[in-house]
Order: sequence, then C-alpha cells, then structure tokens
Amino acid sequence: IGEIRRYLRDNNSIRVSRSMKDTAYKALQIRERLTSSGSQEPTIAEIANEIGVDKEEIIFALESIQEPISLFEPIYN
Amino acid sequence: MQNNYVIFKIPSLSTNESFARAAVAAFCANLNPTIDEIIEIKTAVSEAVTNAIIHGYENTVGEIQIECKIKGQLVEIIVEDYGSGIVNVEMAREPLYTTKPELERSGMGFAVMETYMDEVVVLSEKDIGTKVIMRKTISERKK
Amino acid sequence: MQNNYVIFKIPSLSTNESFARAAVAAFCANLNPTIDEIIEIKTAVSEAVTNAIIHGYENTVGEIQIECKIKGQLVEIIVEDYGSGIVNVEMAREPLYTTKPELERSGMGFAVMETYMDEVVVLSEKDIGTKVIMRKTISERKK
Ligand SMILES: Nc1ncnc2c1ncn2[C@@H]1O[C@H](COP(=O)(O)OP(=O)(O)O)[C@@H](O)[C@H]1O
Ligand SMILES: Nc1ncnc2c1ncn2[C@@H]1O[C@H](COP(=O)(O)OP(=O)(O)O)[C@@H](O)[C@H]1O
Ligand SMILES: [Mg+2]
Ligand SMILES: [Mg+2]
Repeated sequence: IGEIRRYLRDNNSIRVSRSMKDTAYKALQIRERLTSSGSQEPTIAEIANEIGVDKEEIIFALESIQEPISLFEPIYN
Repeated sequence: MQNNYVIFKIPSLSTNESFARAAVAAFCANLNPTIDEIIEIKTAVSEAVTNAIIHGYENTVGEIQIECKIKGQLVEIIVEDYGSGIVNVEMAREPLYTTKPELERSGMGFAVMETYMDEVVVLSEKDIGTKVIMRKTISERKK
Repeated sequence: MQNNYVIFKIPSLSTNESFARAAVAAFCANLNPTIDEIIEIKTAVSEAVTNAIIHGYENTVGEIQIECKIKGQLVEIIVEDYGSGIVNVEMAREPLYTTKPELERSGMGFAVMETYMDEVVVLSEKDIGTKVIMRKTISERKK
C-alpha cells in the first residue's frame, strides 16, 4: 500500500476534471483516426482498450466535455 | 451477454441531469456501442430527466428513479417521477406541444426520444407521477 | 455546494464492479477532487463491492446497494449487501484475515478501505447482510 501511495502522490496536483477532459479528447482523436482511415466507426470497447481505461470511464469522460444542456434551450437537432 | 440491470434514484436537481444520462450510457457500455449510439441514448435520457425535473417536480425537488435493463443487445430505460403527472399523454406527446412556452421550451422532448430510441411508452397519472419507458437495440459489432 | 445523493442497486456480477466505481467517482467529481482522491475513492469502493460479490453472495447473485451522499466537501459512501454477513467483524477487519485463501485473497480489503477513506464503519449480521459505511472529506481548492 505504501508503494501505491507513493505512486499516486505523483499525480497530486492534477484535478480529476482535467484528466477526464484529457481522456475524452484522446477518445475523440482515436475515433477520428480510425474512422478517417476507412474503418468502421470504433466502439467504446475498442477506444477504451487503446487508451487503457475502463469503458465506463470513457463515457463519463465524454460527458465532462459536453456543454451542460440548458434547461431553457430547445435541444433537438 | 448476461441479463443485467441498474436502478438508481437521484433528487430532481438540474445538476444531476448530466450525471444521470452519463450513468445510463456508461451502464450500456457493456453492449459495445459506438460513440454515436452513446450520444443518442444520452440525449433521449436527458429529455426524459429534464421533463421530470421541470414538469414533474415543477416548483419542488423530488426523487427520480431511473432503471436500465439489458437483455442481450436490447436496452430498456425507464425514467420515473412521482410528481404532477400528465393529464393528456397523447396531446403532450405531440411535437411542439408544451405547457411552458414562457421558458422557451420547444415541446420537442418526446419527439427527440422517439427519434433516438426504437420505442417510447409513456404512462402517467395526474398527481401520481410519470413513467417513460424507452427501448433501443444496439447492433452487434465484430470484436 | 448543495447536498446531493445517489442510490444505485445492481446485481452482484463482477462485470458491474467497473461501473460501480466509475459511477461513484463521477458523482464525486463535482467536489473537484484531485486524481489521487478519486483513485482512493474508487479503490475503496472496489474493495467493498468485491467483498459483497465474492463473500456476501459467494455462490449466488444478489443485489448490492451503493449509496453516495455529499454534504459540502464530505462524501459518505455506503455499500450494502443482503448476503451471508460477517460473524466476527473485528476479526474480519484485521489485515491479512481472509476466509478465502484458496482464491489468493490478500485479506487486505478493509485495510485498503481504512487507508484511503477517513472513516470506515462495518455493520453486519450473519445471514442478514453487510453494510460498509465510508467517509472522506475532499479538500477545498483555490478556484
Ligand atoms: N415527467 C413529466 N411530468 C409532468 N408533465 C410532463 C412530464 N414530461 C412531459 N410532460 C408534459 O408534456 C409536455 C411535452 O413535453 P416535451 O415534449 O418534453 O416538451 P417540453 O418539455 O419542451 O415542454 C410538457 O410541456 C409537459 O406538459
Ligand atoms: N460483504 C461481505 N460479506 C461477507 N463477508 C465479508 C464481506 N466483506 C468482507 N467479508 C469477510 O471479511 C474478510 C476480510 O475481507 P477483506 O479484508 O476484504 O479480505 P479478502 O476479501 O481479501 O478476504 C473476508 O475474507 C470475508 O470473510
Ligand atoms: Mg421536455
Ligand atoms: Mg476483500
């Protein structure tokens, strides 16, 4: 546990909101790269695998870069 | 792929809308969706949750229950509130129909849910609450 | 920052462990924790959820309830199962104590929870279930 704590302390000052945004941008870059090279659109599992995080994390990370939907705005496309 | 479910309850605070839609989408991650399918699920859930917050619990804060059931590639999402209820569901579901024009509501929430989900069922009773059931099949993808 | 909570119920499938910790972490993200603090919370939740799955519901699948309450900068997480229960909680909490050495369990789950959270309370009764209550205060940061 001491080893785990020492490893963790290296990340001390970075806020999770920042790291979530980073994960989200990486995910979008990977999707862009795989789609433009002619392959089928990648799945969340493929992206998560490439970044090395749980697939649920990718989804919460993508949420963190989404503009909050205003309750006072029409939302449809 | 096993049957699975999650039921979660949160207070109807607008700050929880983002968490609720992301949590449902994250639970669906096991079905191996694309980012587009994730966005579709989040948008539909958002509409239902927003409705519970601003219409169901209009001037108050109450509990919203969201249930997500997975059977194979089928996901069923139920968003439930115990608030004001809808008097005339058929009319409420009509595109552009809104009881809050002063909030610049578009009246398109149900239309959006119907666009992004394969099936939408709305059960409601005045002063008892509203239950929105949405289903979507996520296509299988090669691993 | 408002008081807020979420309560989830999920079946005790190991596939739900990653969902549970990601969801709790996302809910706590509003408190603006550091990466360390989030990893600590996720690890503690993981230990409690794993225990519910492999000990609480050893040869079966049952429901796990996870509650996350936020009051200011304080987070309280409760992981509850309705399974086998712990006969001697004090003994179970001792580091290295495990009833499953054949699974190469380290017996360190409670030690990890106590290291990463500020307070851990374990309530349990044989054949009724187990409730693990963990609290942590997230430090405020300059805005
Ligand atoms: N959960 C709910 N509780 C009470 N009324 C609701 C609920 N959801 C929808 N409604 C009613 O149905 C109408 C249409 O909803 P919707 O299509 O989402 O449009 P909007 O939210 O923009 O008004 C609302 O204006 C409201 O009167
Ligand atoms: N939810 C639970 N239900 C039943 N027994 C439990 C539960 N959580 C912990 N225990 C008991 O406490 C012991 C110690 O748990 P822990 O410190 O996590 O070590 P480990 O899981 O590696 O055995 C377990 O071996 C088990 O006997
Ligand atoms: Mg609406
Ligand atoms: Mg353990």
